[in-house]
Amino acid sequence: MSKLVLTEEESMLADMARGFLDGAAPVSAFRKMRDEGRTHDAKLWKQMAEMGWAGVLVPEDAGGSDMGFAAANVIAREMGKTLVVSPFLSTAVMAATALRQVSDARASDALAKIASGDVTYALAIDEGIKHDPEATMMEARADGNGFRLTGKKTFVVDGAMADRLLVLARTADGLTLFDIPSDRAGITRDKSNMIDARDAAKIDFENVEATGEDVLGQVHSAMTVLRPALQAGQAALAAEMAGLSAGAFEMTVGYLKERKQFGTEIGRFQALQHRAAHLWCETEVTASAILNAGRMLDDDPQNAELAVSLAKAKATSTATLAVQEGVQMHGGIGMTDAYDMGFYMKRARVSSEWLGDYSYHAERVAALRGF
Amino acid sequence: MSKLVLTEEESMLADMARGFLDGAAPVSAFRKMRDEGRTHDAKLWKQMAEMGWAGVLVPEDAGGSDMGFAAANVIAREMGKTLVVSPFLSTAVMAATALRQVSDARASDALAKIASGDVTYALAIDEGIKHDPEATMMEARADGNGFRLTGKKTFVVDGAMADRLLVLARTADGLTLFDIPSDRAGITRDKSNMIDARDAAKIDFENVEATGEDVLGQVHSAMTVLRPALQAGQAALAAEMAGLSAGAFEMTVGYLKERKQFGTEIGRFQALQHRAAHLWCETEVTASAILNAGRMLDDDPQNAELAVSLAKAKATSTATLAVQEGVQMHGGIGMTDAYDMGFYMKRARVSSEWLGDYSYHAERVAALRGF
Amino acid sequence: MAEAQAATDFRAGLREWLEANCPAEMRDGGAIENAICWGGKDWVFTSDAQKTWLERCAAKGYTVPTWPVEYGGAGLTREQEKIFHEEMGRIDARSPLQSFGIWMLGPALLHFGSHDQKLEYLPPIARGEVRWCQGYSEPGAGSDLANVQTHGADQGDYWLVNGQKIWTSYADKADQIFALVRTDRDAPKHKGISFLLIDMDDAGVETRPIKMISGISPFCETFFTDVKVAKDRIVGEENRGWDVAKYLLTHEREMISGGGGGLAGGGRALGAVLTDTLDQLDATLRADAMRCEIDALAIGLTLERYKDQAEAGQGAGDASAMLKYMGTELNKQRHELMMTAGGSAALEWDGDVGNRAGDWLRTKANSIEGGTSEVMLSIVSRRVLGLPA
Amino acid sequence: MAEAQAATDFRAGLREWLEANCPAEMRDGGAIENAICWGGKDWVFTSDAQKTWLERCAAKGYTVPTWPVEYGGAGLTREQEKIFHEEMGRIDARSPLQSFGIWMLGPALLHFGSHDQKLEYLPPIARGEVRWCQGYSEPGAGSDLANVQTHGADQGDYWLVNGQKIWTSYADKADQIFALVRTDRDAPKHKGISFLLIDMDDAGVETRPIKMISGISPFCETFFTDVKVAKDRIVGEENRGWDVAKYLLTHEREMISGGGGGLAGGGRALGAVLTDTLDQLDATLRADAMRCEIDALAIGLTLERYKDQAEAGQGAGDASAMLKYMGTELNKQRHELMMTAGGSAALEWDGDVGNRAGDWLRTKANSIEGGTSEVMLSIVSRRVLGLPA
Repeated sequence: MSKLVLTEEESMLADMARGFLDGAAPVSAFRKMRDEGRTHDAKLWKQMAEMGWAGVLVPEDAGGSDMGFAAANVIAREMGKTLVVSPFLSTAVMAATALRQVSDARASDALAKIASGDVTYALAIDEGIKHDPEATMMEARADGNGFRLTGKKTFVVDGAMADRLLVLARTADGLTLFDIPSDRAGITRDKSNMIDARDAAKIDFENVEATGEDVLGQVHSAMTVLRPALQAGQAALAAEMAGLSAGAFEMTVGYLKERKQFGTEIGRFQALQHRAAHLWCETEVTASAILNAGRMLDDDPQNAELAVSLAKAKATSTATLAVQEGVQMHGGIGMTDAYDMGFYMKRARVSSEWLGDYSYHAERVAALRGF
Repeated sequence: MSKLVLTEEESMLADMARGFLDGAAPVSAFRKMRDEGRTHDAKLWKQMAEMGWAGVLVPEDAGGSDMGFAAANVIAREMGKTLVVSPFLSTAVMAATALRQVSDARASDALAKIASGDVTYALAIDEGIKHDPEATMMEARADGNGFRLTGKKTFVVDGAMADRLLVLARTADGLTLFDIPSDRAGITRDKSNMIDARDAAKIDFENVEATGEDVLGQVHSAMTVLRPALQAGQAALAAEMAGLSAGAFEMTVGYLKERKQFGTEIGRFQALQHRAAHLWCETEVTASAILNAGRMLDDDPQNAELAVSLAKAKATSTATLAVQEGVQMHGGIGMTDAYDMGFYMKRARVSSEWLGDYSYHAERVAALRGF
Repeated sequence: MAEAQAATDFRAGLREWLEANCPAEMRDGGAIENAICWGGKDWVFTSDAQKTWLERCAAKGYTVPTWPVEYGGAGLTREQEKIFHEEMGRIDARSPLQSFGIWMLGPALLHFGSHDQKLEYLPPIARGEVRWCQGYSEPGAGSDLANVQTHGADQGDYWLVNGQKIWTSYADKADQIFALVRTDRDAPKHKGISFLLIDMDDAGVETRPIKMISGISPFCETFFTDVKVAKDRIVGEENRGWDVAKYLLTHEREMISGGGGGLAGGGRALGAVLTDTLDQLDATLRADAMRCEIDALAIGLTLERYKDQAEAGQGAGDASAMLKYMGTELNKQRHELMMTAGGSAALEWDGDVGNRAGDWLRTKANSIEGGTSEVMLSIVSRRVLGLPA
Repeated sequence: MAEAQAATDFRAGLREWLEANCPAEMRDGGAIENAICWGGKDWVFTSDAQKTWLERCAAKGYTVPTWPVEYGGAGLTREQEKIFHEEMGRIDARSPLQSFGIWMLGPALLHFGSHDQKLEYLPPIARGEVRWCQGYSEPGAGSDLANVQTHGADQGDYWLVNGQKIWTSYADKADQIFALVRTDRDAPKHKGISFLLIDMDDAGVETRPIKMISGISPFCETFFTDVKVAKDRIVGEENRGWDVAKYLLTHEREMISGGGGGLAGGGRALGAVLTDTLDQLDATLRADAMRCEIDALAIGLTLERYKDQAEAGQGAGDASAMLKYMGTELNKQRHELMMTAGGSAALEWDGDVGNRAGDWLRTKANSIEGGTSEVMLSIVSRRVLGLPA
């Protein structure tokens, strides 16, 4: 098992990412997008692709940089710090991981397009208000040599803008994953007005045609392909949340040092000091869980589930605490839209929910630990 | 509904109780009993009987003072403050309440003996490690005109010293409550070595004879008699725990004001101030829940269950916090046997468990509130 | 027994009146924000029923049931007030009127105002004709409320007021503002403040809404530039405004803590609300919901207990700080759980579960406005526990 | 690849050695307190196997696997140490020896001691021949550890030590004590302390056990009356003992945080332990157990991470304060849940579930000894976050 310490390459990657994002995508860039109602910055994504981020999990022979899951987490964490909006998680992490499970020419081709930044994906998995792939009801009815998809998906993150969709549907003997363009006849996308001002959609499928070619992996065996993708996504999302926590925390500690009340810096008040210190401790142990998840996905993916659920659960509780303390310690100003702290709180809430909330992953940890 | 404020009589009762207990049963008296291995102070109980405490729930025509449940809670709270050991809860609150549900000469006679302090009771209810009367397995086999009791009871509080036992057993069509002397043939009492240094026992029943006369209330209908008794006990125990919290809290705040570290009173450290203040807030809302439980038992006993479980649940969480903070804020000295804080912690743990723990009552609250 | 009979009679009479006078449309509890009738001269009633209900209640004094009759109230005792709320709850009647005038200025005037001031200001509040807002906080002052910079220069007949207030709730919709103004710059911080009443229509008063993270703007910034405030527009004595402010803060804290009916009122259990969207609560959510429910009930009972104590002449002292702290922290927790139960549906502005996210974000201000949780704990620490400052 | 092969070879050799040398009776994990072998000249082995196991390990340096071979260790690398613990865990082998000499004095000597001191003191520790205890705290000093009053008067060849220590763990069973003694009363608080080594058999040393709330006496008070301590019995420089103490505190904190194997070791999940006594966990207990399990895993990984960082030359800085705080608070929570799951059986001293109550009460000292949780948070606040003191 690799060591729980950033490699030199990973540290360099983090520094480079930070340097790039501080220039190209600070929080002010997010604010601008939010104000303008945009949820995608094509130019930024193209730059990320050029740096190898879009292809972080794409094999080198398909044009990727193939840096691995721990590296993907490093990038996601830096993005989280300044609330960077991009198709990174849906496309570069999850869709790429799913496609990598399949070794055919079509998948290779798709991976190449991901790496070059020429195609974006969204995962159309959930139908209810909570993450639960196994509960999929959407039907893929056999029809000639292919299928007809009918049903509704909700909380499809990046779903309004994505070029392609990975759609989970129920076939005769199980679940099947389809890889189809999002403009196929019968698909209606309804953009959701999300509190984090990012792309998500409700998507309606009305007798949508899918051929055998559109099946990703084997029919009735979606989870073989989807599970690794979800795990990769959950780990990277945890990393993004850790970055988000760090970003919010940095703002908060800065404010504690600078803001004066009753004639002194509020950072001198011991009650606030201890709460800030406790929060820092939580961020530290969370960092370990996330690093471990990346290592397990790279080294022993078959047994990574515990590590991944641990990371997502812990990242969720820590991010929740970080933004709550962030708002409270800022006082009134933290509640205003003109200040950035609210963005962190709203993004923390959405990412807590996406791909399984605290309880979902805590129950996974419990099950895997034998209770 | 009576008001949620102590009446003048109740305030006077509290003052009198405090005055009496500070003289007759301060914490040092408990320490002496613990050191000597005693769990009962007959002289003290006789004095309490003379003040009307043993008969607090006994009708006046049976020689009681009949002050009601809220008054019983007032006495229990004052006892809790200085960790007073007495048969008050088992005998004066629970057994008396059970006996009061039955209007026959034998019950009247028993109540009179309770009021005069001439008989003590213990409730032999539980068989497993958690409170659960409905799970009773102990058999009372019909035998001629009477029954034969065989089985084991555990955590029988006051069970090693009590003169009589209220025993819950399973009969053909339900549960039946028996009122029998604790020295009846076939009963073996095994004193438990409790962490709170009080009386509790495991009791073995081997083919113990019980006549129809020994049945309290109706055969197969134990709960009609037992439920009011348990509720009264749970409320009074919650009150005792509130007193215990207050006692521990008073020690702790006193220590914060007096103890110096790093050149100043530790009570100046804001982190400790805020934790102490939070704890006080918890004790305040707990007090309301307990007062409410007393009022409901007096005014509308049929609908008191929510109030009682609320009181016991809240008293449990508050007492737990009070003793944890008490030990931590005292530092090393609070961990020594020579200091009293540990007594509060151990008693808090036993009373948390007795008659249903936090979860037990929280689940009752949830069920009664419709979820 | 006579007392009990009087209560029974009062209840019967009230029930009859409510049956006859409360419009059917007003019997929906009105728990949602935009069902509230705030009153004021610019108020637009959302329905005829809302207007009728306000007028009928105002005529009986039921908008401010415990205020004296001569000032527009119904003069109810504490016992009668309880019955009033029970009977209103029984038919799920909306509150006819809510306002900062009722919650805050009214109590301040009843305590500190002259008879003439009470006659002048209270009845219009009770009738919903004048809407008030409060001007306490200033930019940068934060929790240090006595750090008032807004200045009132004594000009003989009037004060010339200049300065800026922030977090003035609904100032953009209010007719009048009660504000803390420094009228003596040389006195110690707490001794040079006066409690002034200012007309929002006066020349030199400007107000601007502040957009909050919840997307709405319940608060404003309010600017005073050479505003003339007549010398009789003061509550309490000159330079003794801090006493009024402290008194009012107590009321504000009780209100925010849930005294306005949110928590203590016989609302549905949180756990039951959560199952509106989730079939089953998992262990974590169920455990949290039980804890919140227990706390909500205990805090609600504490509010009742303090009211009973107050009636019995036992002051609750600094307990309002406790209620404010416990109530607002609980409310934040409740909304966190509501968000969790709402899942992805709660992540949209105005999605399938309404404005759940907006309500959730709004609660984050609860533990800041009217004194932060930290200030509340410090008050308890010092004034109740006597710990050294 | 050569590195990987070397690791594989090491593992194979070790496994073979363990199979051949670890007595069957020593393969029970030994998680219970009285299975620990503490060593020392008065030590009475609980079994022949315990003695054999200690001797065999000591001969290989496996009582202190990472110490240099010349000082009694096995000179293992971090990688090898990991493998060592994995292989020990695989056969559930007991630790052959635990002691304050291994955890604390050893690291201090390795860092601050002279070569001669290392040769003199370390091998007896490694062989379990000398048992050490620590003398840091003094009555009344509490968290203010540098508030050392025990005085060492310079008498030329020796210091004449007078004073009193408290919380000296197992001082009644130890052969030697390492103690903080004030050797310069005129210097600033932290600058006049020396780190002295004192023989418990010396004239003038007395010790008395302190009974704790758990009923046991792991701690003592220790008194020094005119005790002569030779000038070479010092670690580090005269009056620079605080540097040694600070360094050691870090080790102590890591140890208390669970570095001793409690948390990080592949122990059973808390939730599974709870179901030993309860058929089913209710919602509250299950939720709490999951939270504890998540925290335990994350803290355990953090311990690993810091060790890996240290090996990579990245200092963890003041992170030991974090580990100490998180680990001990978690441990207290775990034992609270163990008590809840144990129900009435856990309320007896030595009842059906063993000494669960004693263990629970013992954990309450975790967040006090070796620096309170409050001190740990203040260290993080100041040194890591840079908040003003």
